[in-house]
Amino acid sequence: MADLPVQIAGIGMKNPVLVASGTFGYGAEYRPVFDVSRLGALVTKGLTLKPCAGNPAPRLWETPAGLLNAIGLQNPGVDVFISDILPVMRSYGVPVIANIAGFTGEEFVALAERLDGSGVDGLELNISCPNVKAGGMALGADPCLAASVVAAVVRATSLPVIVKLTPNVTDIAGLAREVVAAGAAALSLINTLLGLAIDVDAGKPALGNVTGGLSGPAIRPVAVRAVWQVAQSVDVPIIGMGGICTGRDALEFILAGASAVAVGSALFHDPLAAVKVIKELERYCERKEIGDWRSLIGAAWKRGNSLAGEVR
Amino acid sequence: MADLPVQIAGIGMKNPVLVASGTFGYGAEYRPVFDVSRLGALVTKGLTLKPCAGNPAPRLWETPAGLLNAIGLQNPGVDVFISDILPVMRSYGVPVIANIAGFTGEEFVALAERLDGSGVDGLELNISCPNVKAGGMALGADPCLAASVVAAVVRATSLPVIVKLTPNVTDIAGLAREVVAAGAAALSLINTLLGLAIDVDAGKPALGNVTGGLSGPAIRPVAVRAVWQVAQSVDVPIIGMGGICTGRDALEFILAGASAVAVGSALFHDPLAAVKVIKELERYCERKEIGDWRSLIGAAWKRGNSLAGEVR
Amino acid sequence: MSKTGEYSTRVVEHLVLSRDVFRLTLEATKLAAAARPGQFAMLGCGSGFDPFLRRPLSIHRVQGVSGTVSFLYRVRGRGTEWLASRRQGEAVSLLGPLGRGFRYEGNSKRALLVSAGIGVAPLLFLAETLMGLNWTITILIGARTRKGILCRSDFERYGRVLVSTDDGSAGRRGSVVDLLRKVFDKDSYAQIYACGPQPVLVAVSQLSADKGIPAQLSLEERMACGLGACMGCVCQGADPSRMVRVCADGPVFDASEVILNG
Amino acid sequence: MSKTGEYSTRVVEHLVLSRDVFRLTLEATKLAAAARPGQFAMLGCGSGFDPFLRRPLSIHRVQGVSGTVSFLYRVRGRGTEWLASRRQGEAVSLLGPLGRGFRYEGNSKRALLVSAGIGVAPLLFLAETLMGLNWTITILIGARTRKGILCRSDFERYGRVLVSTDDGSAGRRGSVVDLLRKVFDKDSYAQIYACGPQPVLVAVSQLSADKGIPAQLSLEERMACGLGACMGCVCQGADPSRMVRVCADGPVFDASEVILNG
Ligand SMILES: Cc1cc2nc3c(=O)[nH]c(=O)nc-3n(C[C@H](O)[C@H](O)[C@H](O)COP(=O)(O)OP(=O)(O)OC[C@H]3O[C@@H](n4cnc5c(N)ncnc54)[C@H](O)[C@@H]3O)c2cc1C
Ligand SMILES: Cc1cc2nc3c(=O)[nH]c(=O)nc-3n(C[C@H](O)[C@H](O)[C@H](O)COP(=O)(O)OP(=O)(O)OC[C@H]3O[C@@H](n4cnc5c(N)ncnc54)[C@H](O)[C@@H]3O)c2cc1C
Ligand SMILES: Cc1cc2nc3c(=O)[nH]c(=O)nc-3n(C[C@H](O)[C@H](O)[C@H](O)COP(=O)(O)O)c2cc1C
Ligand SMILES: Cc1cc2nc3c(=O)[nH]c(=O)nc-3n(C[C@H](O)[C@H](O)[C@H](O)COP(=O)(O)O)c2cc1C
Ligand code: FES
Ligand code: FES
Repeated sequence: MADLPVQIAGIGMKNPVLVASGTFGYGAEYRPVFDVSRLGALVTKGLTLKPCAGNPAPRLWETPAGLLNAIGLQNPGVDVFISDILPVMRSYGVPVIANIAGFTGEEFVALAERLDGSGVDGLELNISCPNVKAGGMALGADPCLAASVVAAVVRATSLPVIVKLTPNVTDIAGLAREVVAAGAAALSLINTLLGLAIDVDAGKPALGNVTGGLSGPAIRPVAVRAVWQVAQSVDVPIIGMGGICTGRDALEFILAGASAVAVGSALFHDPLAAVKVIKELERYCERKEIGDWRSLIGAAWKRGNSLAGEVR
Repeated sequence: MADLPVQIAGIGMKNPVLVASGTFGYGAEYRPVFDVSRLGALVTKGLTLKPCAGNPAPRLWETPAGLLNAIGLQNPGVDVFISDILPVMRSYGVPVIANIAGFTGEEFVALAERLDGSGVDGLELNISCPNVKAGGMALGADPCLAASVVAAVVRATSLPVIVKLTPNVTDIAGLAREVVAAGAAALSLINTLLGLAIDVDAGKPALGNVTGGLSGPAIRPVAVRAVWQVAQSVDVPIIGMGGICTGRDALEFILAGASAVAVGSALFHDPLAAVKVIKELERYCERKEIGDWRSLIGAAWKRGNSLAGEVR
Repeated sequence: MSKTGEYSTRVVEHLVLSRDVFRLTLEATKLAAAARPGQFAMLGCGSGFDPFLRRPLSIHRVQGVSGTVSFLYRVRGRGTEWLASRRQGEAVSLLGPLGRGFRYEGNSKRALLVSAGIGVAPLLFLAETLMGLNWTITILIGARTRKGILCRSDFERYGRVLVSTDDGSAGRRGSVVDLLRKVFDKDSYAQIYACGPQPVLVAVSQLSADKGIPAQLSLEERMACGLGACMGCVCQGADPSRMVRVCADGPVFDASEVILNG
Repeated sequence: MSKTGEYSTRVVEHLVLSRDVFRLTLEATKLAAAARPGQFAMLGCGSGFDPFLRRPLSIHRVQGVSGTVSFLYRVRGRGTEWLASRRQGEAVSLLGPLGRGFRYEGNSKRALLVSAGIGVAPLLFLAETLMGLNWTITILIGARTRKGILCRSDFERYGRVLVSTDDGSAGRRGSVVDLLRKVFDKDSYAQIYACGPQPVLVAVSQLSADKGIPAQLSLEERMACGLGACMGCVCQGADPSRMVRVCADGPVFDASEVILNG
């Protein structure tokens, strides 16, 4: 099989297929279904400083080719994560990226400090969660605020800092530039789209939290567009995500400029989706006799440079 | 059957079900399939000052539960519309709303002046088209620019001015407030989400225009969220659209705060979708013995006022 | 749970039991070997990405010899509608067995099974298993009308069956909760097992607390992963600061572990 | 076109002609009565909203007596795959007949039909119709291999059939374009009708211009409405400032009306 190695923010991975934060728990949950050490890296559910009970139920609502969720960052807190969960995650022999969510800039810094030296391989800053009232999207949609948090976290940790962006903004490329200037070593995009559904029978919003985040195949064209725009605006690697279900979907992101991809909601449709994506990418590279798969990154605009100008 | 009358920006309609601009041509195209006079109102394809050839092919790309399009406003221009097409549209006995698209603020004013007294019943300002480089979304995503165009058009015409908003902004409620302050008599939301697909076989963007607008059921949760947010922020009626396929979908928008709805891409899935929506709304009101259907408008937040505060 | 996996199964038999209730039997040898009463599976419902999520269905019956697993389901929306169109020989994807099933404890080995409507689904597998363990069981089945009483003759093989209908067209007139109260006053049980609509579960939970008899409830919540990973399917735990996952911590809970609303 | 409508039809027969080519026959009385050669229909493909769009398929054959309409299609992606799973008696939604079909003019009543691969689909209906109008026709069918030659015996009822394959496993070795050039040098025709991949259409168009013999081409473009409303399915018109709609202005165009790329 073709080799698909990649380095993201200095983290070496044997292939560019990750899982999206919050859809894969802490890895152990999927172990009965497939060998999670097949993945390029594991990304944790969003961690907060204190244990977090999350939002009231219902937290899920199916939509056409998609899913609205409003989990609200339920997690046992960073300390329990470090003591009880991380050792298990590390035993899989795959890099572990901790997704962290502060309700303030200071909390982001405190989380980063706590995780420094803990054994995680990198941080993913979730400044884009639509399901919490403080921090999250409010913070991540304002380029100045976002940049200041990123700068503070970068100062506070020796770990590589990946910043996860929200698509719920007018200008995602501008936001990306600010965040990279502030020191982000890589970007993850996209987080969920802000959505809402009404339960017509009940006559009220379907989710306990009223609004939720839309994910799944439905949002893929928005995610590919974001990757396309941002990849042409910054020089750091991008982890692309949003509705990736197949190797072909992953290739869309890679050709648009992603150096790695993450499989999220697709796992709910097909729990083997992530391994299938890996296999399909391997097979594609073999069939096309591609020497270094990384030549595919951004090929859709690098090849025909006339295209590249049209979108910015 | 239940009566479903409504007034939007002073335009009286026998029911609140319209068609979305650009998906219904000028009405004649659908006449072989159903009686278009069943509709609450007709909305034209976007009209420009001069004839417009539109974007290069391919212009369409199917996505999960959705569609990317980059038509680029192909139309014969406002003069041919007034002389050749409008008389036919008026013969259906249904209000006609002209969707207009200027590439500059001046063009919007010129279009409005040309249509004043032409026999159309209202204008829908498309300041949100993602498929043109000038005007369109660029203009509609900037609250100040948008408001100045709206104010100028309102001054220039005696027709009711409906403004169609783009969801590709950080704060749609803020944008809506500016536009209403500038004189919009009603709002249409949402236009398409900015998206992009890569044709993996070809290794380049699937659409001739590179980016396109995402529509269809996939975007419905984003559209309902926009209506929910805007309806609680302004006092003008809202025409809700984005993935409406059934009466139940229409009810989601109405309960979220829309006073009317438009059926767009659903027509491509089921050409009878708009008439089915009307029938299902009628049946719902009868079954639930609802006296005035307008009591449903915004009922999801008006009822439990505790909900209303959470989102703004 | 070590045999939990993603399987591509084939439809062996698909029976229409009433207007909207179906019994689907799948060839699924590993699942049949691993499944325990009260566990469930997530079934793929649809050919494209819409519907997007899998549907959770309780394991209704297991035929170890033939390696088949049956589900009893009511057509509710688009997912189950699609499922109902599957014919013999066609493929169905399935993730399972999932969750924590029923536990069998108690010295008297006397159990009361309470269900209403489609809630009978997981209890048949339980009844069969309890009989194999020499339990004495009483099964209460409630429904709106006679037609809604499902699997009566199946249950009769395993114990005493008592039935109630809202309209009195079968068994006692009234709800299964009334029936439950009556039965309860007369006999004593080591365990109550319940599955059905929220009001039934709330009543059982209440009675369990009042009388000090442990009850196990099979809960439902909207699910995405089914594996405990997404935190989507929560219900209020007895400790109010803790939300429990129905898919992984349940779907069967001791009545004392959860706080039901409604 | 006045009978254009949205119909719910039933599968009468569904034949597998080769590994990935199917012939679907639907009960569709009104469509059968209204359809003209070269027209097409938009078929609903899928049970949910994914796939979302209908698929355009040419009307391949019409049986007026039984009120059935047949489509000949190749499984290409998810839509046609779904279609291929439809069994006898199941429902298929259909919008049609759509578009402007073939026109029959010319004083010599001699026609040359050129196709490759699945491009034969609309030409069979045309051949039958032309024979009814007493035209003399020659049919050229190209494919990569013998197995790709479709409907040969059907066409033989209506005229002379010449075949070419890339590998020489049937008929002349080479492309149908080579065959076309040969035939063309010998005989004369009032009309050429062509349907197939872009290179075939480009060659026919070129030849038509060179020799001054009118050609009609059946084009393909991605479609949404199929009715001329959405402006999605355009192709470059001969007047470069005008984009023509394949669904409503075509799908059959005079070679001189359009500029093909490729
Ligand atoms: C652990 C568990 C076991 C179950 N066992 C059975 C069973 O044996 N037989 C049976 O008939 N039903 C059972 N249900 C309920 C069954 O899952 C739903 O009826 C089914 O998902 C409805 O899907 P639909 O597409 O027909 O309805 P839709 O309303 O179209 O579904 C939309 C979404 O809501 C979810 N949903 C809808 N109703 C429920 C529900 N009651 N519980 C959970 N999710 C729901 C669906 O899974 C889907 O994601 C069980 C539920 C759970 C959680
Ligand atoms: C007027 C017309 C008549 C046609 N007649 C026939 C016929 O008789 N037999 C036959 O086998 N094929 C015919 N085609 C092509 C046929 O429509 C496509 O093969 C089919 O839509 C592919 O759908 P899919 O879901 O299998 O492929 P996918 O690639 O999954 O389809 C994705 C999207 O692309 C569109 N698409 C893909 N290929 C084409 C294509 N070549 N032309 C137009 N849209 C396409 C689909 O409609 C869909 O919207 C015709 C096309 C047109 C425009
Ligand atoms: C149930 C669920 C929980 C999620 N939780 C988190 C989270 O804790 N932190 C985060 O950064 N993103 C979270 N996300 C967003 C995903 O990581 C991902 O960005 C998004 O879902 C788009 O990818 P997808 O369409 O492949 O799921 C969550 C998504 C889902 C569906
Ligand atoms: C093919 C197509 C063409 C469109 N053209 C226009 C247009 O000319 N003017 C406009 O304001 N909106 C246009 N739209 C946007 C729709 O009117 C509508 O806002 C959007 O598609 C969301 O609704 P839907 O999901 O129901 O289609 C177009 C949409 C499609 C799919
Ligand atoms: S469904 Fe994901 S945790 Fe239960
Ligand atoms: S498909 Fe809509 S105009 Fe042709």
